[in-house]
Amino acid sequence: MSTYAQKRGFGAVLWDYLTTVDHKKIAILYLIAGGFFFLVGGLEAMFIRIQLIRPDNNFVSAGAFNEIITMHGTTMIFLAAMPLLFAFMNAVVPLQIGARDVAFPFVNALGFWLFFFGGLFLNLSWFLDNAPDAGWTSYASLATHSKGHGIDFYVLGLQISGFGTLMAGINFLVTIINMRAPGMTYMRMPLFTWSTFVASALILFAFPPLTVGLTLMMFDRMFGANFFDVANGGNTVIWEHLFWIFGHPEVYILVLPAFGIFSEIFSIFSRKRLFGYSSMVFATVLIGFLGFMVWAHHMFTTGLGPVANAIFAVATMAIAVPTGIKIFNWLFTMWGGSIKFTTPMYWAVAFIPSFVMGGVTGIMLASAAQDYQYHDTYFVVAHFHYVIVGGVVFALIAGTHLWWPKMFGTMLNETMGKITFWLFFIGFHLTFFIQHFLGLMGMPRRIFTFLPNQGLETGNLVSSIGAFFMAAGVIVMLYNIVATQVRNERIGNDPWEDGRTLEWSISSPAPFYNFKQLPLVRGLDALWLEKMEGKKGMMPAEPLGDIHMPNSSFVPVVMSFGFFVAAFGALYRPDGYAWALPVLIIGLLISFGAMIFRSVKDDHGFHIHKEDLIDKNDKGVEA
Amino acid sequence: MQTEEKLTFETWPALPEKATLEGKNKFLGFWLFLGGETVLFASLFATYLALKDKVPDDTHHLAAEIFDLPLTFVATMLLLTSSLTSVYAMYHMKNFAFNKMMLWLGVTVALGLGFLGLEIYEFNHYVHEYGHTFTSSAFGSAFYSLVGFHGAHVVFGLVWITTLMIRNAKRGLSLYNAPKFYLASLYWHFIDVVWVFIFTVVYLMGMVG
Amino acid sequence: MANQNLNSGNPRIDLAYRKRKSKEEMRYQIISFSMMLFLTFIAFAAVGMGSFSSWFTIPLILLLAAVQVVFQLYYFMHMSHKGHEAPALFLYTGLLIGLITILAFMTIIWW
Amino acid sequence: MKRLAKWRLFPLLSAVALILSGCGEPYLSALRPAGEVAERQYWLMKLSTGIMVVVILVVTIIFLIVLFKFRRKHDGEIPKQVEGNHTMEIIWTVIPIVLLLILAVPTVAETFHLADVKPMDKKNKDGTRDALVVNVRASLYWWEFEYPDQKIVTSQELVVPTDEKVYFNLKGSDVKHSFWIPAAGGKMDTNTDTLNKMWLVFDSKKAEEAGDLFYGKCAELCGPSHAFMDFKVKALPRAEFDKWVASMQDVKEPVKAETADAQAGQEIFNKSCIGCHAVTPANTTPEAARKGPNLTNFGDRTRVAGILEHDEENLKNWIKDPEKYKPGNLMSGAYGELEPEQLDQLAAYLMGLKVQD
Ligand code: HEA
Ligand code: HEA
Ligand SMILES: [Cu+2]
Repeated sequence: MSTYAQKRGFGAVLWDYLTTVDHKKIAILYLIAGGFFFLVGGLEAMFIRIQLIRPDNNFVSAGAFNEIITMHGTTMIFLAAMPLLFAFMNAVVPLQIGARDVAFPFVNALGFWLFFFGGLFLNLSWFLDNAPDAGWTSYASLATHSKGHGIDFYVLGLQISGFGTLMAGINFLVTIINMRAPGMTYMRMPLFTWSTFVASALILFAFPPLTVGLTLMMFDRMFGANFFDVANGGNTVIWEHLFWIFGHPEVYILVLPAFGIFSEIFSIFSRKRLFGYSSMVFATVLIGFLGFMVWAHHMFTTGLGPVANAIFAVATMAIAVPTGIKIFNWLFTMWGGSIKFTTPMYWAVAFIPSFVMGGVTGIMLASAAQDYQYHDTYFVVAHFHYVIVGGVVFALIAGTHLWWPKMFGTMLNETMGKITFWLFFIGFHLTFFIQHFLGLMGMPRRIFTFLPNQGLETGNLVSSIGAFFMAAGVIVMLYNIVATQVRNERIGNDPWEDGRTLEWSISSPAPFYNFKQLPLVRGLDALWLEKMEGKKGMMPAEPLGDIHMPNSSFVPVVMSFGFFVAAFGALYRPDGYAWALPVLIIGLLISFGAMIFRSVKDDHGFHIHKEDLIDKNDKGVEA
Repeated sequence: MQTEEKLTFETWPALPEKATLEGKNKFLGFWLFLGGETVLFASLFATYLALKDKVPDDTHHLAAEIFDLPLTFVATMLLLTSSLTSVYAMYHMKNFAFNKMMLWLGVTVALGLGFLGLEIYEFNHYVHEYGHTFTSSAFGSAFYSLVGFHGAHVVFGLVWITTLMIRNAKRGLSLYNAPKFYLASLYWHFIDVVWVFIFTVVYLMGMVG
Repeated sequence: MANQNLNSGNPRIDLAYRKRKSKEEMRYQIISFSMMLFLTFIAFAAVGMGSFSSWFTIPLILLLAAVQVVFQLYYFMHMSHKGHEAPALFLYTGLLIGLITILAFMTIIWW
Repeated sequence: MKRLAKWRLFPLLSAVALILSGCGEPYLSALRPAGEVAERQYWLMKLSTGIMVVVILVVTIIFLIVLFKFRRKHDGEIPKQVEGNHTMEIIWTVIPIVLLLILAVPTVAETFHLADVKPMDKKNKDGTRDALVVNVRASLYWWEFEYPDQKIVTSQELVVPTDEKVYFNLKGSDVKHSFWIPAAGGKMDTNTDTLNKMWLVFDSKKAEEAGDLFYGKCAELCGPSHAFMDFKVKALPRAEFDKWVASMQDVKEPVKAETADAQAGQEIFNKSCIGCHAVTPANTTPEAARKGPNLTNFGDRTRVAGILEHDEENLKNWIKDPEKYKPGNLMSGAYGELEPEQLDQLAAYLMGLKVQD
């Protein structure tokens, strides 16, 4: 497909991607957009670290600093980490379960475009007004107090992209439940698929509280409601609850798929099946479930009372148990294995100590009585960067190297991959380890500068130097990507040679219908089983037949664009601009018009005929 | 089965909404969506319960003073009955009786409209009689958000069912539109489920005090 | 209820069987509808008479609502049918999470 | 992987270096506890750090063995495909549970202990309390401390007696802030909705080490100048504290300006500043009317605006352009431009506002 695409003009390719409903292309869209936002968020992180490199620095102003940290957190979580995970879910999950596509290809595209326009809207705040400045948590009293439109951008942008995320979640759930290939029972699903499943369930239940919270905030700020207005009977703690009922599951939405990626890598590069597969599945589900019972550990100092604090403290600690099960299962997957140190494996291996460091500080935070000291200090910043960067970002980079060949048909350079690794890994520990101590020594988080002679100079300097190492690592990786694509050496089905799951049984990149014939799955690590029996690929589960494919559609872009337009109207309406209300209405009309167009126009898709499939076979396309 | 197939009374499957892969997917996806909606409404209920009767001063009316039992009762009856009529519609859908299905869907829409009319009257009444508005107090904001959100679901459900009816009026039943009708009716039931909690938690409990 | 893909091979038998089954099911629907009406009556009456203490009324009407919703879910929305395992799992998980939310909002917001 | 091991040592080494350098400043660091609350929390930190070090060690040892022992030797090797091992899985389920219990029990106990503020409600017959209670009110970038039983109000500098429990009522007047004196103990939010309560103890010996002055911070993002929302805590022996209270209570009228300059300053103050800043401690106006910090004992303070060295130069700079020092503060633009001479006079007046000698 992509060789074919390259022969066409830029316009045609662009149109192809704007209208695509193919999960593999949507994956690439997510990868590009998420990667872009990761660079933006990383740049913001660099600004933070430059500002804090020495006391009394004035690289950025106080107000701008608050905008930068808010946008850094928001961008990284909502617009970088999650979409990048969606990129791999889209690229890999349908292949891993032996499906021709996701359950709702159209909705898949819609989800992406909603995320994209929501993210765009949020980031336009930099240019149109001021950016949100109340932290990524946007606590009510400060957020309702905040002047300008920053918070409005936050509320509307996240609302739009949140709908996209919710759709993606439902889509993956249905795909995994309904579209598995013959023989692919639940307990034969690869762990990345399992973790996608659980993370999607978390999305399904965690995003509605965020939707409600954002709606209430929007009503308060734009329509005069009183949810958080204490003078009129409102209560700001409601926001804290709603945000964290979403926010805590959110961190597991991020880390579970990361765990899934590492599970694949450990198994592939140790040439061993995952140790304790069923307890891994069980632990994943349990983490997901417990994730909903612990949100108030972010609110220990809010004053919920000792009973609530104690309950939530103990509940939070319980999560260490299933997580520990996973850590030890990974270690024992490698134990007795035949470990090959490729770039993905470097990241996976480095993940273990890094994440455990972050996890155990999480348990310290969970101990309510000590959290009174840690809360809102750099100790917390250190904790969550250890788990997020050491867990999620490591996984994203590892996944990029692991699945790049499957997505693009060419392999990233291993040497440069390892250079990236060392720079980033060293920088990471340099930046964040010392922050534990900064926090304990009395440095609150979210301060735009610190005063000299409070013992905080050295730590901050070290931390900032580390950030430059990370940036260097990222730049090497960018170079690697560009150089690899330019070289474009084609590779075969199973470039790592030790692939175990179905995605490695078809060409790289996969043909647009994925599987000519659905494969017959005979056990866990289906491809590995066949390989061990000396076969080259999977046995088909069905005779060659016509394949039903969905039509491309431009409607998702239009529909998302409508909401994007409407959001501007909603945002500027309270200022009394005459054009605001019409813009709001026009935007909504575009969206609902597109919706009605979609539902009135029948879309039956098309068929690839058997003959054409045989044709391709004969020409020996790919592999 | 393929969606394009022309079917007859004899070949119409037992579960037309799930006869195709698309139908199965839609069916499941929609149920999952309802699972999410449950959390959404629960969050709104929680907010309402936290802010119930929270008003800035005692010139504002409280729940016990404004709610009206007969009005709520009539509204409840309308919505409950519309739930039954949409069951009838699905019964006929399964029996490939297109016209009867359309008839009962029509009745459902009419009942839904009646409910909506009552709700509009009710809100209007609160605003003018008691000065109980969306912006008058936290209680007001929470009340109108919860009940209004449900009302918005009713509106959406009505538009959905009506669009389906118009679009398919001339085409009859097929495996392509059967899942759509089925989902719309599921949605309509779900609206009723939510209403059961609204009349209990908001109105009845509000009147008890 | 067994109104499932019955494939005896003979469409006529199938059809007759299915029709009978549907009829039967329809009877259950009517029964559940009348139950729902009845429960609603009790709930409104309990509040309308106003002669009970709220410690009695509130649990009562909540219970009635719960029962009524079970009727909706299992008969009107066919959750009693086969093939609803995943829907039930997700609906109840949602419900559980929702209830925890409500519990929290009623206990640790106005402390 | 030798290089990996070496690099993993680096953060460890830097940690050790830090610990040796004294874990921060005695007036600011949570690692140098200066009172019962902080000590209890420090004890929990040590306990949990101990547990965590054990966990990390176990993981690291297995990790290192794996990395060195099981690298691929030759290309063709296919290891045995092990499914799992129940005994081992039980072990690594049970041991963490035990470790967590060891942490959970004291956590719960301490959580309840630290929340015990019953003495606040214990009133004697005459309505006074034995416990010292301070009402803390946080406003955009400054702190107000009201001693309800002593009937005095002060701001920016909390004065407390050492070696006894001091109880706090906490609230925020505009947005949410958080009240934190790291050396003395953990923080608690000052909500806008409801009152929070907590207690702290200030150890006399530790106070001495810290020069009798602890640093307090706002620990909840509250706007541009959140970083500058500092306050100071003077911890005095009980007798001296009583003396301070008495001398504060003595101020019934604003402290008289002595020099001519200061008198001129007082006039300006009464014209431009008194609308927000009170200069008597028995501040009976409602909270909403107390728009700026109470300045009764301004001359005794150690910082201007909570952050600047306490001298006239800084004071004048501050008054001239508060925005420059605390962006977004509510004093900016609340009064007209002042001539250099007026600034001198105001500074002279304010610096003379002393209740102690
Ligand atoms: C990917 C993201 C991620 C992950 C996985 C986690 C995982 C955990 N987090 Fe973290 N957390 C965040 C992201 C994440 N967190 C973020 C972003 C914030 C800040 C938000 C903000 O305020 O802006 C935060 C804040 C935060 C707080 C609030 C702090 C405060 O503000 O005061 C707490 C408190 O309990 C906490 C606890 C935990 C715990 C117990 C885990 C556990 O899941 C960890 C479990 C793992 C292990 C324990 C290691 C492996 C286990 C073993 C080897 C077994 C043996 C172990 C023991 C016996 C201890 N986190
Ligand atoms: C997925 C989540 C995620 C990720 C990956 C990161 C990554 C990083 N974060 Fe992030 N951070 C958060 C989530 C995340 N953070 C959140 C939620 C907060 C809380 C916000 C709040 O308080 O509200 C926070 C807060 C936060 C703070 C505290 C701010 C404060 O409280 O005042 C700091 C300070 O050091 C920091 C630093 C960093 C650094 C150095 C990285 C590095 O790992 C970044 C590495 C990446 C790069 C270095 C990329 C550089 C790219 C280039 C140089 C490219 C050049 C450009 C082009 C080619 C176009 N972060
Ligand atoms: Cu959390």
